[in-house]
Amino acid sequence: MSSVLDVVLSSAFLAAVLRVATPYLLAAFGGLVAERAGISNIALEGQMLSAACTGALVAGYSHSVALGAVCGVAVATLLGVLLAALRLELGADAIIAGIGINLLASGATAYAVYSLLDDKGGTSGLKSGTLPTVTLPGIESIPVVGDVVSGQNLVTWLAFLAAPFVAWLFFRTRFGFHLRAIGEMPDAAASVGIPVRRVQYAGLALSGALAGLAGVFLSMGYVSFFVRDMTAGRGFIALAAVFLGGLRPWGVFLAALGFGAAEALAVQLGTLDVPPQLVSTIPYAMTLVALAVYAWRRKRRGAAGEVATASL
Amino acid sequence: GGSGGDDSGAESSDKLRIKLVINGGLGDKSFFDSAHEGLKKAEKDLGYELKVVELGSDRTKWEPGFEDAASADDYDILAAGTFEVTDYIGELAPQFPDKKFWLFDAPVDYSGKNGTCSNKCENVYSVTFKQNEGGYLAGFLAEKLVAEKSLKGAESLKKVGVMPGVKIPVIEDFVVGFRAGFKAAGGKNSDVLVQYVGGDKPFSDPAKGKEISTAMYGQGAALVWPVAGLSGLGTFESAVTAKRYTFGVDSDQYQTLTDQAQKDTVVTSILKNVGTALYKAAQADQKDSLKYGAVDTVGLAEDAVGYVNDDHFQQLVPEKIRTEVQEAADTVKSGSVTVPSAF
Amino acid sequence: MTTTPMTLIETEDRRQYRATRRRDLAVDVSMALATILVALAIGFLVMLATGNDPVQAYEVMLTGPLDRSFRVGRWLEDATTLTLLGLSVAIPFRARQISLGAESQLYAGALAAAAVAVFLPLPAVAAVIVPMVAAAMAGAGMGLVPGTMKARLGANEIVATLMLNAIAVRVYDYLVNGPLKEPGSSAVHSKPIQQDSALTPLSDWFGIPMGRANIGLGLMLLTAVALWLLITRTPLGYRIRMTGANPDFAAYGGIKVPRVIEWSFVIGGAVAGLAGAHLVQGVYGRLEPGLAGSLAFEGIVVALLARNNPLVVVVAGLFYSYLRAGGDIMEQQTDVGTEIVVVIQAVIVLLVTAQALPDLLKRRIARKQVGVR
Amino acid sequence: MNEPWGKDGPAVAARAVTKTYANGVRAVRGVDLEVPPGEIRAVVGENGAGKSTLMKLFYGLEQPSSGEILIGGQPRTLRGPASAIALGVGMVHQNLMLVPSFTVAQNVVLGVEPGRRGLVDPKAHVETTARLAEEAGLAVDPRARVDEVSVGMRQRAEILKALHRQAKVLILDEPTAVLTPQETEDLFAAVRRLRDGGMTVLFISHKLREVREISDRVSVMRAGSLVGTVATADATERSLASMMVGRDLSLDVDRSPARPGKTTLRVRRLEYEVPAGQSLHGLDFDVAGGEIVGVAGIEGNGQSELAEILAGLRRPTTGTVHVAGTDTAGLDVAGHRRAGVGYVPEDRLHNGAALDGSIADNLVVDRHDRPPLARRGVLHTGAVRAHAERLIEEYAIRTPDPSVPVRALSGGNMQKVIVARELSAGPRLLIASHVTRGVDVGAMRFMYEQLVAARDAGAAVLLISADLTELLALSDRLLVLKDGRLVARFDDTTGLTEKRVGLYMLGVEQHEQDHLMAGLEDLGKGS
Ligand SMILES: Nc1ncnc2c1ncn2[C@@H]1O[C@H](COP(=O)(O)OP(=O)(O)OP(=O)(O)O)[C@@H](O)[C@H]1O
Ligand SMILES: Nc1ncnc2c1ncn2[C@@H]1O[C@H](COP(=O)(O)OP(=O)(O)OP(=O)(O)O)[C@@H](O)[C@H]1O
Ligand SMILES: [Mg+2]
Ligand SMILES: [Mg+2]
Repeated sequence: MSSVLDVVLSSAFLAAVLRVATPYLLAAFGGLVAERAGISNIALEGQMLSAACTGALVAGYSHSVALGAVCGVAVATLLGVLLAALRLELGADAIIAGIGINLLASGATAYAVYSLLDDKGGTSGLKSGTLPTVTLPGIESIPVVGDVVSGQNLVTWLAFLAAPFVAWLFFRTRFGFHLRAIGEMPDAAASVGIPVRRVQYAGLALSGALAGLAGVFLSMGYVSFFVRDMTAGRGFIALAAVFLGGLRPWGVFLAALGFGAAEALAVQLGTLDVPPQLVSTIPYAMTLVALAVYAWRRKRRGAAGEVATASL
Repeated sequence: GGSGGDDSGAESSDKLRIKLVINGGLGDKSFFDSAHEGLKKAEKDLGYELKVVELGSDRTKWEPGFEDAASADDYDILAAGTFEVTDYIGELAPQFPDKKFWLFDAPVDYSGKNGTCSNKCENVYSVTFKQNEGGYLAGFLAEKLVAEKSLKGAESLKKVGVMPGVKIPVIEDFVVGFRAGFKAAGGKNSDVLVQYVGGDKPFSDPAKGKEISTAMYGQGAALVWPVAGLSGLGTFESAVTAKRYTFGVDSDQYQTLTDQAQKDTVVTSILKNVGTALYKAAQADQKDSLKYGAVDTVGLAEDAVGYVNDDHFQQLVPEKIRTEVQEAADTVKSGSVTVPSAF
Repeated sequence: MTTTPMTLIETEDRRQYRATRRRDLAVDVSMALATILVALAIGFLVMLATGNDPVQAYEVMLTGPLDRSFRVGRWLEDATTLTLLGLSVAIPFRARQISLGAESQLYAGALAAAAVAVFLPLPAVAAVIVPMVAAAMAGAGMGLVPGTMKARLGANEIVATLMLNAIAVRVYDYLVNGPLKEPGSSAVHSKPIQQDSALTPLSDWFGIPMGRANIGLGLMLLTAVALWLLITRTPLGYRIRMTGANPDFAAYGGIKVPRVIEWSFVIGGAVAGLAGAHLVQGVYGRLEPGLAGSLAFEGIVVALLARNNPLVVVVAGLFYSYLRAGGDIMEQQTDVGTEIVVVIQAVIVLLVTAQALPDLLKRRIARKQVGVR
Repeated sequence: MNEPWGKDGPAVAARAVTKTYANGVRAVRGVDLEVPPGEIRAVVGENGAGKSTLMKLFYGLEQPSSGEILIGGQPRTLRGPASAIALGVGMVHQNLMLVPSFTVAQNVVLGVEPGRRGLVDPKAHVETTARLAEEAGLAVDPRARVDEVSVGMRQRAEILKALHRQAKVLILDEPTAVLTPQETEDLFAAVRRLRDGGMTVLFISHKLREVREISDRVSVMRAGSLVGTVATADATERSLASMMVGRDLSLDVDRSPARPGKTTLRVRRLEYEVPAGQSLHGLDFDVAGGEIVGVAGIEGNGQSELAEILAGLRRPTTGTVHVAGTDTAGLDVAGHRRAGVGYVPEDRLHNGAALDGSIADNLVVDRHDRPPLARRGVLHTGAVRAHAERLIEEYAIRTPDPSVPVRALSGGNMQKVIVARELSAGPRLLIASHVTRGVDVGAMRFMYEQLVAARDAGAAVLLISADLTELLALSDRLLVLKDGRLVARFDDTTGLTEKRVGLYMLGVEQHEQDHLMAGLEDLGKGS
């Protein structure tokens, strides 16, 4: 048991938590913004995947990591806009449209990589590089904290800045104010002349961009290449974090971080002699228990006013 | 679709047509890619015609996919791999007695007792690999390297790591062999860290592969051996960061990697020459010497399994250890040592 | 009192209303067909752009599944599982519970069906039925977990079901690779089920090869009809509909909303469990790793396409499976690659859900009819 | 911020405007209407006459199928509310358009927030709102969440919303439906002040007395068409009502004296503690079968809580409630309904109806599992439909078909659906909350008659209303609630004036405890 404690308190573990949590955080904030705008973004997975693929390809061919990252995020943003357009212009169900976009991303990325590189697996044959790491001067000398944060990727920093950013956006900006009003009561927003659709488009674009950043991190930060389907279900975990976090920025932050911590822990404990499939259930089981406890406590407190969720 | 191969050949009447049916996708950088390479070579050198069908990872599509592939009259030889498809081949071979079937990495049930192979599968050639022997050499080499402190920058470390994708017999066979080799070389079982990638995409989640490798290096592993397809690509990256070492798997990863820093971490690759075995089968078939109706089990002795002994290997590994590893390989080849198996 | 006499305007509205409803139905159906055509046209362009022969590809895709009896069988087998999964989520969807838990329920059902069908010797008829009942119960139990969490605690059902899926898939994987793996077998799967437990293949009935299609098809049709009756013709169905329409209203009317929510999950779970039983007893004859593929997820698409109407789910399931089968055949028989097939399927999914086109058309017609503009 | 208006001409006008909804309902038919600046114009008509639709056309929420909308003397194409707002049109909707989790202040400023460069300034929100409220004489708590304040305050917030946008035309769609008499007075004073400042006001109400009090002229709509516009001075309530329905209509309620029977509802020592909302303190009262007991009080003094406790939607903290001998305090809603409790809820949109459900489904929620609708676990859709057809007929619900979703009904018709359901159950105890809120004169009269008929059939009726006129006209006895306490009890309402009751509602006067408890039995075994 004490060895587990040692692991958890080690700076290597904490650094791993930050890394593992990065895509969850960004994608979860993407999901949060969309949910609050009144359109569930099930397409997080596909947006991440497209961004990861585009980022690695563009960076590989242009030899510019920055350009790759920008293009990756841009493609995911467009997919966010596409989801909004399908919902708002064609009246499609957001969930099916999201599933459709995920399918589209899976097929199109594989096709792009294959037709450009003649490789069905991914872009590992292409040198595309990674986004820079960030080290704040002086921070390294701080014990533990220094070890944990130094050398983390730029995107990891952005992921952690995303929480205050989204909170600020929601509660301090006019845009966020309108977005929340629309998500909760579109008729009320429309009746005061807020351009509901435009705000929803913007919200979904932002949602896609955040998911795109998460995807770019996977192929240009975590590792330096794209692999078919490399998002591996992270978009859905992020979606779970959105709801586990009660649709509130800091709640979502904690939930996504919790997923990161649980997965990092499962990785650290993975060498113990327990069937691997069972070890890998740990994050999910923990979430389920946390969800139940959280709901039970909220119910006991009798807090009313749960924010409306997606409708079918 | 009919990717791979030249479909344009109009006057292909006398060429034998091979159809490679993959219950998964190409691009795994190991198993299926290796088979594909071998058959492409056969197409080029031996004058076959090759068509590839990918069925994807959705298992509900495999059985109908094989049925479709077999009942179309656009092939002479149907090649497929893995244990998962033995029953499909066992069903289809008797239905198409004029066609030939090559099954790699698993045998059909030639006895015909379990409802398949009603014709005793006399038109099926199976080849299986003793990957445990490769694993044995990997384990043996790994223990020698840490015991002799010959890995630069990792002299103080005693542990080694293995990162399989999932716990299934074919993969587990590598691991069992590795443990046996490690022990045979004098190592302690507890110094072998084994951690599976698992999750939704165990063979294509390089981010998780990297995280796991990083954790194993963090726990004091001098080298990590990924047996997890594309997830293993993450291991080479983490080895560069951790300044430690790796083994490749299935194909010569020193050759397939493009980044020099990553190449430098690869001590050797444990080969499972699926492609070579299929190429040999193609050669034998042209000479009518391929043994249909029986399973061919190949391993170190047949050079179907082995390790890469190139310049880089010789640079990194002292002569003494190289000799010891070669001796260990010889004992296995000669049969004086039997490597335990996961099967 | 004295109701106000019906004014002329009201009788007129009534006739008009009926006519509008009939017309709307026609518009809905024809627009559904039109959107499919548009989707196929887009796919046509995609194939042209990627250098394939779209005409031949479509011919193969659209006629392929009916080409041989075996392929018809494969289509029906796939549609059976897919439709059951669509039905399983349609019920909680009707109560506006966004259950994405069909996957976990299916695996629970498959495990239960296999446990009985492999290990428990039973007399002939019972050998078929008992595993199915066990599967339905296991699926229902699996559904009850998120159902109760939602109904009694208010825990978000999307999270709960996604988490349960992840857990169930992994535990299932562990069991199939470990304790339930057939001893002595090199491949990973359980022992086969006993002969008596197998669902009779349709080949035995029709005397032609029908692949793995089996009488589970009939079971699926019965289930769909039963669920339709449940939703439209029983008090419980009424409660489910009202809970979905406005839970506060349902509660005000004396309906025990938490109980209804639990029931919707339990019924959905039972049906997903049956899908698991179908896979074990009809399709594979044993447990195999990952035996549902991506069907559980696609079941959601099917349910939503059908607007959660059980009878329409059957149609949507048959349609979607046809597309799946046709896509695979096209992939094999033409030069169109897997990736492009996936892209075309995605386009179809995206367009078929588009609602605005029929609505626009309806508005047009409505205007015309009243002689405006 | 406002776009230029023409020099003269009407402030708002419609020219041959017709509106047909997507479902084919033609709600407005060739309407020509002109409202000059600085006038208060009332628009009256039956439920479903098209008043709200016409207003939505002025506000850009719906677009006319044909015809022209003029604002500020010029024809305009209103693509959405934003264009209408820019032209200086403000609207307070019949169904309130507020974001529940936002504060009153946030709702007031939503869309035109004070603050710099895309940022919001919460303090400025509160200040702006407080200032506006002060100026207009509309009391609100700017910091309170909208879902936690009374309907009256929500209504006031809506008006502040329009004022905040500096509207030149203010559309008020049934603003007084939920207000107390005092609040209505204050609102009227505010509206007159606005009018005198040059504002044009379009005012919709079903309360003809208010219409006569506030408006300059009245336009009457019937079945989508405008049937006439008269100067208020020339109109009587009765003449307006006749114009609305197209025939003569008496507005008086004939009510024979009550013949109270045995006690049906017995409430003893009822205590209800809640952290948010109004608690109830030691309520004791009886309602006998065959009498209508009114509950007066300023909105938010415990009426809603009392109604929901009696209906089973809330559990009392202590105390007993008996309905016809059954102790219902511990029962759930279904138990209450089995005991014979019917309830017309205060907020029909919240829990009175499933808006997307059909009328037929909405009419059977309390009886869907009983014969004749359900037998042996089978719900007979034919019976459900027949049941709906019968009630639609009996209660004159204006709809082409029982399968129409309730959402497509006008407010008054929705209310009829609810009342039809509750009354047709033949309740022993009927709790009627704001039963005529937003319904037209014909329906109002009809509902009065239904309540009296239910009483005469032996039901105990507890009538909760913000409309004192209505309470005094209908109640055989009257109770007054203040701060969750019973403060007055009038066993005879003849000759009782609104003024007098108002004194008790405001807490100026109070009855003695002995008087309140007189004649109540079983006080000892209160718990
Ligand atoms: N969710 C619910 N809300 C309200 N009443 C309910 C609910 N569920 C059951 N009831 C009623 O409670 C009683 C007992 O319920 P139970 O489900 O055991 O009965 P049942 O015979 O199965 O009823 P049904 O045939 O209506 O399904 C019945 O009168 C039933 O109608
Ligand atoms: N969004 C809509 N879609 C279809 N029909 C509608 C819609 N809104 C209103 N209607 C119909 O249009 C007609 C006029 O409704 P409207 O709301 O304008 O009436 P109203 O005069 O405001 O009635 P009330 O006094 O009850 O508020 C009614 O028959 C109503 O059912
Ligand atoms: Mg029942
Ligand atoms: Mg109205």
